[in-house]
Amino acid sequence: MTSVRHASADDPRVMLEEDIGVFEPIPPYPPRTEREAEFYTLGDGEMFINMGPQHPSTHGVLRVVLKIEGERVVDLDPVLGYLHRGVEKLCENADYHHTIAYTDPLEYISALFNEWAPVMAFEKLMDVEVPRRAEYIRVLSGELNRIASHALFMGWMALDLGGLTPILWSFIERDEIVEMLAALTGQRMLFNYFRIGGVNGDLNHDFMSRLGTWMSKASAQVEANQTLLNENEIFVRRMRGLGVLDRETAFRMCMTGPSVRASGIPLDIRRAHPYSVYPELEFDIPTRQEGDCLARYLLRLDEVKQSLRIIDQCLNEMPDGPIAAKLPRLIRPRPGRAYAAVEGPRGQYATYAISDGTDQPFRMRIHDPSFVHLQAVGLLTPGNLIADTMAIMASLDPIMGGVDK
Amino acid sequence: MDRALKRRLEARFGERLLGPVRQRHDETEIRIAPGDLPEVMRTLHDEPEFGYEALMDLCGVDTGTVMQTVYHLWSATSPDWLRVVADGLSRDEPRVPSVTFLWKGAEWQEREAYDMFGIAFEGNRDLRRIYMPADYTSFPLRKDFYLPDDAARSPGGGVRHMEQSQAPTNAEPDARVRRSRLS
Amino acid sequence: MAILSRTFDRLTLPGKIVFTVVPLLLVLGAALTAAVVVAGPVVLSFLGDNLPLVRFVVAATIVLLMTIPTAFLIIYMEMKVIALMNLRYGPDRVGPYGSLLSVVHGLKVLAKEDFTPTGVDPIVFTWAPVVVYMASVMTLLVLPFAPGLFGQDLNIGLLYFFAMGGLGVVGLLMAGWSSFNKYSLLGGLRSAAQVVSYEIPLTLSVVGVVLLSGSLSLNQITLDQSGSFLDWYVFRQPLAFVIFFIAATAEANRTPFDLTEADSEIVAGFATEYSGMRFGFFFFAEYVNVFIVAGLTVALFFGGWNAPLAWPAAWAITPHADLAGMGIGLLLALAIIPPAVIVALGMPFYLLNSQVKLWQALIIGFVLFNVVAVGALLGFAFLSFDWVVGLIWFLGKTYLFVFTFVWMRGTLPRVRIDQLMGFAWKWLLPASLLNLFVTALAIVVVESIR
Amino acid sequence: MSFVPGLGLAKGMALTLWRFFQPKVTNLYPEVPADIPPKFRGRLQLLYDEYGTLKCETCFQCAQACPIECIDMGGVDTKGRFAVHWGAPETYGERREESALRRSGRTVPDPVYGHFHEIDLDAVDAILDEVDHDPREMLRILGAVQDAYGFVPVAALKRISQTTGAWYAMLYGTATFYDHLAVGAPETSGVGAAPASDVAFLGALDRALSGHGSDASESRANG
Repeated sequence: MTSVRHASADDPRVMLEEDIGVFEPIPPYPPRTEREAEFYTLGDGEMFINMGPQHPSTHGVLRVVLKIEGERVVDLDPVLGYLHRGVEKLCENADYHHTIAYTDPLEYISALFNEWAPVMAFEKLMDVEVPRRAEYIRVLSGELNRIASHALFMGWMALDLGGLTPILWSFIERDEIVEMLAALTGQRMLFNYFRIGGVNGDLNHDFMSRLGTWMSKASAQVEANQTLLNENEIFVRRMRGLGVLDRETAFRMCMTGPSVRASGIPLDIRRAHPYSVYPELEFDIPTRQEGDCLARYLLRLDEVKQSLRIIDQCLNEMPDGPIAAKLPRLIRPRPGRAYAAVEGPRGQYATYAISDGTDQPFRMRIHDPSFVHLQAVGLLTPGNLIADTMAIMASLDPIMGGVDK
Repeated sequence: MDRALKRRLEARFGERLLGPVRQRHDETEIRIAPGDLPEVMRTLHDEPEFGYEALMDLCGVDTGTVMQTVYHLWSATSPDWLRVVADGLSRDEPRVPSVTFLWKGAEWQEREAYDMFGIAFEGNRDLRRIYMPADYTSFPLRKDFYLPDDAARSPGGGVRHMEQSQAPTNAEPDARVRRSRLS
Repeated sequence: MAILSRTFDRLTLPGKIVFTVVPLLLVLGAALTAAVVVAGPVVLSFLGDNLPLVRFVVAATIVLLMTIPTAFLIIYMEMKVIALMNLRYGPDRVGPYGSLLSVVHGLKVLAKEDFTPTGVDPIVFTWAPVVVYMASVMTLLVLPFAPGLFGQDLNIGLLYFFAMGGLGVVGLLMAGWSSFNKYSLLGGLRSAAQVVSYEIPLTLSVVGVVLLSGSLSLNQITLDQSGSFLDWYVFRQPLAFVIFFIAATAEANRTPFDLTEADSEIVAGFATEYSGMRFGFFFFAEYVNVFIVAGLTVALFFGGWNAPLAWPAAWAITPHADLAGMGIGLLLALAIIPPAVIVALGMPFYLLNSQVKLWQALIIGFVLFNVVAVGALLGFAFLSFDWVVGLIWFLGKTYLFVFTFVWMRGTLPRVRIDQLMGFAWKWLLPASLLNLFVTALAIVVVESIR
Repeated sequence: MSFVPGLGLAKGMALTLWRFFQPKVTNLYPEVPADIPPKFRGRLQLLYDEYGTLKCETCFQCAQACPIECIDMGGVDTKGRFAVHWGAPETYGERREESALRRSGRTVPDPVYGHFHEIDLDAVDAILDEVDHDPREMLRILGAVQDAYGFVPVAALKRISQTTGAWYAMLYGTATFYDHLAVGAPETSGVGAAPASDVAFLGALDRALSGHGSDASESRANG
């Protein structure tokens, strides 16, 4: 009989020999809830399949236990926590400036929005007025980051459907933006650029020249890349009518961002609850009525165009002035609570900060859209095929760094 | 600050509010008892004068003396965030009704609050740990959490034996644990 | 002996080598000569009596050896072409333009540990790659590369072809079943379902061609398309070509029908648990399959080895010179012409550039002479040997189709399994039946008119 | 999606074929160095000046700011008076424990400065209460401490740092800059042998730095 050696839990040096059975992802303890008991009971002709934690298309370290009947997914149970770093706890023991370094790598694809929300919350706690130039710089860099994130989304979407080329074309756009932001902030991905009361550095020549070169060709490039997928029969047939999320369900699932706008809800925090200088800027909130994966994909394309519009306005209307408010070096807000939310490329990035008057936040809650949206996979997938699981997951665009905090 | 919202809230929930409606910047905060939560939430969600259809955030808070659950709501009827605080949960056995009957998407956020604070949400069909391993025994975001002690107790906590032996396993709960000086 | 060993010790290294190897060669040469003298006539007479067997063994060996450079070339093409379409450079470090990278990959696969995971069925697990690889190699035997250049001219070549294609699926199913992995199992089942479904439109679409040609032999079908390119069956059976091409893509498990190893869905499908050279066999078989499918498309629809336009007979060169009659003149020519050409080619460099010394100019002349001579010989061969022309045309057309497969992989996303099956049964099968019906009707009508 | 079946596919194929012939965008890295913006701060390296000495001033700002306490430093301060360190590899376990303590909100024992904690700090607390823990009154505090003790004890610096929120590194720099402030224990060299506590401290440092700083501390213990 074949056997496998296991490390004992008590002493890592003791190796035990045990007979192996069929490896099933059923947890080795009694079920904790009715739902768990129901899920881990196999019906006739069903089997479990363990997708992840190492899987090419789970966008990070996610494990999804799929209950399948042939190729059809009956039910699924995402298992999180492989990337859990306890950022909220870390933030409670760091001073206010340090928290930005902690929240930065949460959602590493669009890190600026992870900085923006806590910074806004702390500004509310401190009652600081942010200089207008700083706000414009924030909007400008944030919209650039949104485009970079959406570009990557389109590539991933195609890659999860088996297309090899779009991700590399997307990376051309993303890399140019990322280099541009590196010229502005000093880092490529984890910028650590926003400060409480402003930003870290002013616009510089290097950034502006790169931005100008890119802006002159960006929208043509985006358009050209899209002809590969938007009219492709295989792509459209796979995406249309898949994972339809209606208006009521979108609200019931607490979802935000492009995923709900594709279901016909014009909920964009930039307009619904304006912050920064967005009330002064002209842009549309694109919405779509279908609510399927194709709508979620196409909506992000429209958003890229709107972001280009916003960047253009920011460059035209950039005021002069200081880039940071005057603040004491050690930040001690008076006791209070503040909630700040920004509209990121995936939805609402929010921070709920409680101050108790010391130099460290008493409680810092970080709300990440990926976490909320990943639930919807469990709602939209059952009844579809295994391949559709990836398509639906990709269309909701979760990033595991944000999901697991 | 939306004064009209404050008046509406006071008129509608006068008795149930545990304190005055607080407003600061663009936030309006009401505090209610945990038992009133389903009714208040249903009112806020269903009645067109409020129309709070979107639950933007749900989290738990440990103030060091009591537990709270905090809900942030958004509505097109008001420019403010509405913050509903279910106040005064006991730290020993925090229990609060679930809001999954209104927002199914609150399920995972409640699981997270359960995982981090041990708050039991009554009515959540799937209340189990979401980040921490199943055999984890303590609740990390509580204010009396002490990593070497609490993590070492559970085999899945990731504390190796060498570290465990060096940790002061019988450390007294320190008097310096941050207690609330909150408003 | 002591003197001998001391003398041997005093020798330099080359001396030692010479003094060891030369006696050994003498002994061996004598033994070999004796063996040839004794056994040669027997072997020769046996081989002479069994010429078909000899031909088969030689052909099988060549075909087996041919798969390796073919797979390397197609793997390199895949890497490079997709990279260029992605606006990357692709492999560019190993060899000229990175062309040796696939060879390096092959060596890497050879050097890797051949890992057998716990819980697999070891026998089936070991034999599955062999079955897959042999199935594709055996298919190559009936592919007509050029006039007279094919492994075996079976009169049921096409049938044999599809039978071997079905055998490959058995290998994939074996791999999927024995791997003790649910992803592998799904991959194996997908491949079985997919290939069984697509065999039907594939076979039915070819029946039109078979009706026109009246033969199942690929050689005969190719011969029937000789003449100008208007005689190619693609112009008489366009619908059949489209159906055949789509179904053949599915048969070779290529994008957009590569569901058996859909990496974003079921990790690597049937090959998930394989490593080392066993994985290498799957990898090779996949690319050999691409070559075969492209070659079959060419043989059936694009005239095989036939040139698009017939070569004008007046241009053909046939060697008329009577070499024996030239006698001493030939010797003189051989002695004089090469040095003369070398000098003639090298002199301009010496005369025009004062930096170049005479011996350098002569070396340049020698190199140029070789280039010219090889080119002349090749051109002569091209114009005078049918099979060289045929082989070049066949390989050219085939690699054009291989390029198309790679191009499709670089462009298209993958279809879903239910769309795949629905497409086969709802669209391709009726279309191929329609094509067959129309073809049969046309043949009957034409024959009755005659 | 067009009405002609396969037209979308054909468009895509045409686009990829067009890209096949277009110029490529890959950076040929080893031959062509990357275009790094001047502001880029991703270089994780210690720089040397033209004389071959490290440019690091051992100011500890990086070690203090490091969120996960992975930066480790050791060295002698610019006036050659103290061998200072943030942590040696051998102390990793301790630092890990410290880190856990710090994150749990408990006080962190600091074995390196344990020697200095013997000093009674009530006077410092009184001075701090007087100025209301205001970090802007730093010079006044330090001057008062100097008057109270005759020198500025390191433990007092730590206490001031903890209670006012000023960075220890800044405090240390300020205290060592001014001539009227004498940081650390009074100078004993020339009077006689170093006090036993100093020898113990240097020995502990020696062990902690194990090899890196052994020469320096040895020579100092002898001299």
